[in-house]
Amino acid sequence: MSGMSRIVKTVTNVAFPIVMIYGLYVIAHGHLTPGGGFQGGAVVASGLAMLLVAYGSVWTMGKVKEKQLSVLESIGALGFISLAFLGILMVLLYSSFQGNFFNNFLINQDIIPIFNEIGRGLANINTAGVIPLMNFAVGLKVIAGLFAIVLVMAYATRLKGVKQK
Amino acid sequence: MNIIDDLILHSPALIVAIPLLGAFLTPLVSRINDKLRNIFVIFIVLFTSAIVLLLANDIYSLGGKIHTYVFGGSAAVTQGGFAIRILFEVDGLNIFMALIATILAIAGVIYSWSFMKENTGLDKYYTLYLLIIAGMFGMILTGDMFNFFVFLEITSIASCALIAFWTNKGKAIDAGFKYIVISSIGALFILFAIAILYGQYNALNMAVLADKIQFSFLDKIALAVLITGLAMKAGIVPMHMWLPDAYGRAPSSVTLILVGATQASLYGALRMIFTVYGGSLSNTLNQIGDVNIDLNLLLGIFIVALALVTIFIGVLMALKENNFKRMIAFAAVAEIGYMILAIGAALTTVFSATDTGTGVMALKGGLFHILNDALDVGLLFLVAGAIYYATKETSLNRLGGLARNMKYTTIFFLIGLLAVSGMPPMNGFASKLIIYESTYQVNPILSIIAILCSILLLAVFVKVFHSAFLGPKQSRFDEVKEVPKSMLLAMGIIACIIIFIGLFPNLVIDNIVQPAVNAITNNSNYISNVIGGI
Amino acid sequence: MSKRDFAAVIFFAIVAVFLVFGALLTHPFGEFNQENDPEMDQYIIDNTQNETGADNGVTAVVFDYRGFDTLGEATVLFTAVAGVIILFRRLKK
Amino acid sequence: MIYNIPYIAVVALILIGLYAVIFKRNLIKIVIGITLIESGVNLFLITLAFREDSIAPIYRGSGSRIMDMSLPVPHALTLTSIVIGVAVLALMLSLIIHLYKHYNTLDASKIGREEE
Repeated sequence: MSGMSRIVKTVTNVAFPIVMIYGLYVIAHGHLTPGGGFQGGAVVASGLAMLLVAYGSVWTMGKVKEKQLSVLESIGALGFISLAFLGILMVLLYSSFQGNFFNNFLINQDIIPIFNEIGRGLANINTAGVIPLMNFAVGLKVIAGLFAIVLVMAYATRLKGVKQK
Repeated sequence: MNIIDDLILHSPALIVAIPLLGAFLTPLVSRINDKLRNIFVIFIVLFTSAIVLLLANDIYSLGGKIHTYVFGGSAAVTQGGFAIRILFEVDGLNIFMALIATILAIAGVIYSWSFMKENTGLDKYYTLYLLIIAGMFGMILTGDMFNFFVFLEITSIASCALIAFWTNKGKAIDAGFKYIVISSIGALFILFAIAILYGQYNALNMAVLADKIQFSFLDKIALAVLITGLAMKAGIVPMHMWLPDAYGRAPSSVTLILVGATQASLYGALRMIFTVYGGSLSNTLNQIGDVNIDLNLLLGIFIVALALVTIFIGVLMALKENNFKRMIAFAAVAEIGYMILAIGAALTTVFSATDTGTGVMALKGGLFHILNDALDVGLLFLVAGAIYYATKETSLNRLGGLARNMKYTTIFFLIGLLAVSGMPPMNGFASKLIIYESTYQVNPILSIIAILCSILLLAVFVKVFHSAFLGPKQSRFDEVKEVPKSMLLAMGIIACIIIFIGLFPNLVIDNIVQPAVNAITNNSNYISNVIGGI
Repeated sequence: MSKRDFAAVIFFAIVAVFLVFGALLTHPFGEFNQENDPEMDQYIIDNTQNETGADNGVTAVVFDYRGFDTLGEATVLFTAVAGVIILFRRLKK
Repeated sequence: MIYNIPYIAVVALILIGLYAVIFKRNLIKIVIGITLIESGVNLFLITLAFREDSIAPIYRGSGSRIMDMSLPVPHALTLTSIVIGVAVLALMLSLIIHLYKHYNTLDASKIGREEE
């Protein structure tokens, strides 16, 4: 059994879901309240880092490899950049409009009935066009990225030769 | 709607976004197949180059045109003369630097195919390589100060990871650490200056800043901090210590692209001095007591002094250096000195009313030398990498008699040698001649020192040529074979361009360098084109 | 050794003087007047709801007005992850 | 003058960081110095955003503005700058791990001096 003592693990088990939920809340409400993809992603990644500290890097590396995290991060980044590319491709949708890279193409239109409302200060999730989607993409990227950094560094500095009980 | 027109319209965004997309896709593609990944990366770079060429054609066909691209905006972006969104502003200077970056990127990617074959972690290597390319293009094309900082950081972080690529060598890691320390401090200085400017004028766009700038004392502080930061990144002498280490320890293919990244920082300095501050530098006289001090004269003299020290130290250190790649790196320091010598000489005269073309000529020489330096130094680094690949040897003392086994590499080294030391048939001569002429008109001593240092550089490289390629055949190197075709192809591309520019320098100066010089010297055109154009 | 230290002290002193002057000359904390009127930011505050639909002005700037910076920022993180993984890779195949 | 105290704090942070980078030999202290410079610059950006009697630039309730809002752009720039700082920090610490493995020391003057 690697990692820290049983007390730490129990507390981690209790706190971990709360941290997760809070981070995901911050990501999802990025366009309404303080926060966003980066901040929420950092919260979730710190929860995962807590798991890493409590259970040890060897155990965590057995569960998830940095290669998988890297692929996950690539997917997040791809989602973000393809949302930006869709801004150019919106010319196909509305022929009268001149789209640009990073155009917020979901707002001020009626063709796609998703995220197309304008915020009125009422905290409606269904507002702000591509911003919530970008928040999710960036959130995924930051979770995977920060956790990969912490995991790789922790695994590289693990104590070798010391027998882990 | 025509697809080519669309490509040209969106080209500034695509030039940066496509390498980024490629970088994000590379980890996924490399799960399939190694060869497919290499082909994919080369395809991405070639596609980007094609878009750069399209954009260049568009810019050069209309003299003085500035291609402005608004990110995310479809409606009006600047109302009352302030830019809310990020703009890319591509003029003659931007596209000139982009062409240099394109040549380096193509050669580097082709060279990597064989050169890096035996290493592990190649998927991340290619990811980072594409990221450096994207960062370089971003730095070059952007018209927004903060965006410049972001791409500067992308370039320096990716470069740092690749400098330390051979992690089993302590010195490579040390070089990477030095590089990241210096470059992150430089970048933070730049950010501080940007924040000062933002706090005063509430603008981040270069054209808007150039329009609004008052040249108060705070602006001068911002300029000083900005130039300090960019000089750290460009390897000008007091801050040059990272450069030989980083250039010398990185894999050769990475060094090639690092040359481009360094020059992108130099471009940043040019853009800040001549475009953002240009209008107010030109008519600023400072009174200290009874004496009027022309500020741009002062700045010019300061830069010329730095340049002379840079040339001197570069050449002297190259003379006594024993490691092949570090020696070329010191020669690269000296070459950077030549560029900023021309820029400083230009600053002393180009804004004064009595100028009779000296300043413009110096600028022409300096900009032309940026192109030539990238090619010459890049070719020499590639040759050094080829020798390392074939012999696994870096010290000059232990090399010898390689000309018999590596015929093509020897020829390429000869071309690079003649070019970097400014010998007549090559491109280095064409640009250095302009620099000598213009600095002679500013002050004869400058050009004499420059010529002397150039001759010393020739002596250095002739010594290397003699000790590494000629001389008695060594039995250790009997098994040495010519390097693989892809490396030869990369060196051949650069060598061909060097010879082409050497044979037809006027063609290049008239068509490519002159628009860049016009773009630098005419900053009111820049402002009116960007702000008025929307 | 001492020569190096001397140069470092001089560099440090010059930077210190520049920064202190910069701090003293920046506009007073929190005060805006005609000269440094924040028109760009005011435009964003006034139009963020209509143009981007977001209630949060900062997020609107991060993901819409200056979205390209955010792409760069995400790329920086991506670069760092790639860099850390490449530094701790296995050297032998 | 009293209203420039936040800027003086910024300069103090930057200078302390610069002092650590220039005069300290321990690699970890150099990294701490860089982080301090970065915090100083971030603090500078954030102080530029402040406007007297203002609230955060977020619309609540009725959706109409009742007070002045602080400037949103510096917040966004600071966010970007913080993330960049994290990236640089991660890379520097990984390099230090490697340097420690190679040389068994964190003294900058003893690193990278061996003969090849």
